[in-house]
Amino acid sequence: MMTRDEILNWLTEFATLVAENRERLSELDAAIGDADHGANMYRGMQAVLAKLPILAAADIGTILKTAGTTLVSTVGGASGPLYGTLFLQFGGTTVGKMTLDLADWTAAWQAGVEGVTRRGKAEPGDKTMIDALVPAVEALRTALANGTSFNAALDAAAAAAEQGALATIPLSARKGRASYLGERSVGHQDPGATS
Amino acid sequence: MMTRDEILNWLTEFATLVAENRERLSELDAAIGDADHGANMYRGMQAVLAKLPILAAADIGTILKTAGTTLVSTVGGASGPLYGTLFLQFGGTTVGKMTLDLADWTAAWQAGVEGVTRRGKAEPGDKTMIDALVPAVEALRTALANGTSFNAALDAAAAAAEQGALATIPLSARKGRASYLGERSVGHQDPGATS
Amino acid sequence: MKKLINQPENVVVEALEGFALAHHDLVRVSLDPAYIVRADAPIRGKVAIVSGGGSGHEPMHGGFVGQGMLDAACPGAIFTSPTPDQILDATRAVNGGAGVLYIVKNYTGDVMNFEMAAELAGAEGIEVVSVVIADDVAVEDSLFTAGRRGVGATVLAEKICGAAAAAGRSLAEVAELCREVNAQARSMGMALTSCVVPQVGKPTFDLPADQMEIGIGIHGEPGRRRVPLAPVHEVVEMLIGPILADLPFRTGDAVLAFVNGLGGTPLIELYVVYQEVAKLCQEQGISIARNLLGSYMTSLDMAGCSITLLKLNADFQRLWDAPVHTAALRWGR
Amino acid sequence: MKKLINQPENVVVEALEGFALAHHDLVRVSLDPAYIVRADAPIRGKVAIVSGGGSGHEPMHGGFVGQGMLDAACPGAIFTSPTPDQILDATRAVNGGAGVLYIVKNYTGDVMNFEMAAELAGAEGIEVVSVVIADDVAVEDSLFTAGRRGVGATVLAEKICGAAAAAGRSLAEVAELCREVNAQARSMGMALTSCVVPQVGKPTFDLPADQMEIGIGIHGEPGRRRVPLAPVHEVVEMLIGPILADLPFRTGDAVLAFVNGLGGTPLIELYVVYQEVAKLCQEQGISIARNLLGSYMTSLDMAGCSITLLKLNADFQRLWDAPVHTAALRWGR
Ligand SMILES: Nc1ncnc2c1ncn2[C@@H]1O[C@H](COP(=O)(O)OP(=O)(O)O)[C@@H](O)[C@H]1O
Ligand SMILES: Nc1ncnc2c1ncn2[C@@H]1O[C@H](COP(=O)(O)OP(=O)(O)O)[C@@H](O)[C@H]1O
Ligand SMILES: [Mg+2]
Ligand SMILES: [Mg+2]
Ligand SMILES: [Mg+2]
Ligand SMILES: [Mg+2]
Repeated sequence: MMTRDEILNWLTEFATLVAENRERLSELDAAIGDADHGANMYRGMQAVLAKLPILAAADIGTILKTAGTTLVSTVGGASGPLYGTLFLQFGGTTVGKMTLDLADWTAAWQAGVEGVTRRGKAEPGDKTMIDALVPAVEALRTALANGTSFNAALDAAAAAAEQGALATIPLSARKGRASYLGERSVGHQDPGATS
Repeated sequence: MMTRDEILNWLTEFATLVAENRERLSELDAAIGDADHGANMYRGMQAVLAKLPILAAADIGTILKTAGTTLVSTVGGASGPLYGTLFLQFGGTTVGKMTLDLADWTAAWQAGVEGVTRRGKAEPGDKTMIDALVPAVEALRTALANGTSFNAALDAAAAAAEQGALATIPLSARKGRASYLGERSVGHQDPGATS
Repeated sequence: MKKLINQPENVVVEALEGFALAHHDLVRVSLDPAYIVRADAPIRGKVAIVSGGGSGHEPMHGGFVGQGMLDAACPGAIFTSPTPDQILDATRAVNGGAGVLYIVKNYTGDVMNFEMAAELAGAEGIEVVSVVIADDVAVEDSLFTAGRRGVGATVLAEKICGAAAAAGRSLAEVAELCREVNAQARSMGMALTSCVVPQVGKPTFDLPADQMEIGIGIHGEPGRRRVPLAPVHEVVEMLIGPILADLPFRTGDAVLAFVNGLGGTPLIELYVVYQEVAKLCQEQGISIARNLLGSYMTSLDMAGCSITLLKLNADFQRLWDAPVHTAALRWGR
Repeated sequence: MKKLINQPENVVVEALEGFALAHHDLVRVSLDPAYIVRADAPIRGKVAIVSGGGSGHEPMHGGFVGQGMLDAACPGAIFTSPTPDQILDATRAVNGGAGVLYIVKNYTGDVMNFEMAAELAGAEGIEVVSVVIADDVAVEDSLFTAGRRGVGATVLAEKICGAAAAAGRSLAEVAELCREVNAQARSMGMALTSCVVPQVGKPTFDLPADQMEIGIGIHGEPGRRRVPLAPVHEVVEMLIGPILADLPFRTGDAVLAFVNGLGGTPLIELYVVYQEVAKLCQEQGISIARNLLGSYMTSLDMAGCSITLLKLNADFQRLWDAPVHTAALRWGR
């Protein structure tokens, strides 16, 4: 079970992580060229934080959707539409809810990952965040089917995401799309914050 | 006594000195800013060298005038008109001559220095090459009046020029025109080559 | 970091303010969301052209807004594509009822944000067609994003399509023209130095004093290869070779040659580069019928250049020659 | 040294070749002696305007040759004024019988070489008047040469006098106008980095990573003072303060503001600078009625900027607005 307050805390925590790792994220992005990922995500998550007060009474769907539109309209770059879509889809499947059970949470992530895949046109193995997200969703689904507890399911998802990200390492040099490093750092934090 | 061959040698020697000191001249010029004096004088004296073969049979006036016009038309900057004028005036006073005695040489330098003063509008004490040239001419005149030998007169002129250049050192920092270093290096070589 | 700026996070908005003040005769500027539209927008019945991308490439794209070129430009953060709502607002501001063409450089972020904006504009009943420019022969599949990067051809496409829109062509026609320009243009760039992103404060990559990077993008992406410094005639050969081979350009072709500086390159060097480009083209029997020379698509303070060749046809050439009046490009009337 | 060049001693001529090839519609170029004249020179009955100076300041002056501005430009070696025979040949090529104005920046070398050329031209019966531009408030008596250096006002004087000559004014009138522009304009510049003269191969001066030079000239001459890096609003205050105080500019004045990049400065920074200039002028009740923003008078690869303010009157403003069509400046028709 996850309450709206926990969702708000989760967003705040994610914003803090981004703020703390801002320079590191840009440095990792510099490896593929433009050194802006830290500034982009920082700008976006600060804007999300600024919206939280007016969301104090809102339902989870509204909170997550607002986070999504805010990311889309403040981040830009590749990460704006992708993170934005993820949260927009989270919000779309959780409209009106004040708590989420494991089934809700699994559905939200499933929709989120589908949205990101549609928007980014990346497939598993393409060396994008999809490689971390897809195994995480699989883990959530398995947990749901097995009746695992909410917290154990989140741990399993985080572990699966981490493994998925690690599995892209060898692809990195070979395929050369090299989004790898930026991916991995963000991919880690995201499910990490989730659990 | 100086023959046309000695004049040709003197020009060649001066060109060699400039070529050897090219980088040093530009470095000295960099102290006042634009770091081009070495390249300028090198370009000019190479052009003069290239003219020497067709001057093999010419009189001293023609040789020196040609050197002057060549410097004017290839050097540019401040040094082109100044060195050009110096040589043009040398040439003007030695038209048709195949040898120069001390009176000729003194008259040539006197005209040269007057030309440079007119062109550059610098007065003694202004911290320009004038401060080296004027004492040199004085020395030549004294030598002529005293019946000194040609070579001794040249030595006296060189020494006077050197002293004149040194005398500008204290002015340097104070008046701040700072043409000093470029001046001094060139001022040295010029009468140096003369003797 | 040596830059004429205040707070790094304010560079884009302060530059935009400066742009608005300097060019109030040509453009109107919105600061939030950030976009630039021509002063007389919207033009009833004319296809509107909107472009945009990260900042740090000035004068692109804001400097191309005006008569005969772009109707709107959307500047993102430094090296970061603009957001859909910037693009959507700009689209609304310039839509003259004849549809809107988005000219998008091929970077994942640009493509996705313009795509989202197009969906939103479409939902409002504004007809939008996007054309993606991908002319950089330095990459087959870029390190940076799928497919070739969009570089110099963007400037040429914006000028040529702007003229076609001004001449009254339909959205479908202008979009098709844009695809043709993209198909007939090839580019490649090189860097002598890296660039410094203001919010990062140090060079994106380290390039030793005796090395240069060949096949660079416009955001400091890694090039095709790193090589020792060489005389510019060799540098131009390294760029022109792949360009000529790729289309391929052939003896007898007439081209538009675009020699572009990357932001830290003095103009005198671009003229030297142009002289080498002209020499090499002549050797291949390719005639340069038109040229553009200057720093039009920059990468912050990067020193280096890019070369773009566009194979001309009569239509391209006529449209290139048509009047243009923007902050950065002006001729005719 | 990182430059897009071949042999350092060939930079000027190769750049000139590139210029000739790129702008053959606007100019004719002589390589030896080196000068650039407008393609339709001489214009019968029009006062001709000739300028020139060392190379390394591109687009000045060659980029200003054309309709409504200069009739000829004489590029010297890097940072070295042209020689009298270049100037004389250019003078002959553009003399249309109504006399020739030399616009000369105040540097000893420039003044002397133009003076010699004027004497030679005068001996041939060509009427020549020289006007020396000296607008740099950073120096009372320059370290570099007697009197103030000629900097940004040169560009403005060439544009305004070019328009006056095109409008048929006499040599005496155009020369007097040139003196007035010089009298009403003040400039000051600063450098973030030094510049590298190609034939020297290393920076003319050393400027530590945390320092900048205020009151710099355009050949790497020492500035008024060296200070720690500061936000651009402070930098602009350091430049605008002496400029405003010197003329002085007063509340209610209308000015032309010229924000100039020195060669290695990206355009985005110039827009930030312009925004600060506009703010400071507004605070003083000075209105910027016209502006020019770009890298028009450079110092090789130096990063930095200069600011020029010209107090406008109706005549200056009308002549500024008049059509100009050159490689570097274009408007009207
Ligand atoms: N097609 C894609 N699908 C999923 N994620 C992607 C895709 N393309 C890029 N990304 C992610 O976006 C990150 C880059 O984001 P950012 O630096 O903010 O934007 P930009 O790449 O436009 O500079 C990459 O590290 C990668 O995680
Ligand atoms: N008014 C003057 N009278 C005499 N000599 C001068 C005068 N002004 C400059 N000079 C000399 O010219 C030298 C500079 O020459 P150069 O560097 O070739 O030209 P520029 O100063 O134009 O770059 C100075 O070092 C100084 O010796
Ligand atoms: Mg990035
Ligand atoms: Mg010098
Ligand atoms: Mg980016
Ligand atoms: Mg000089």
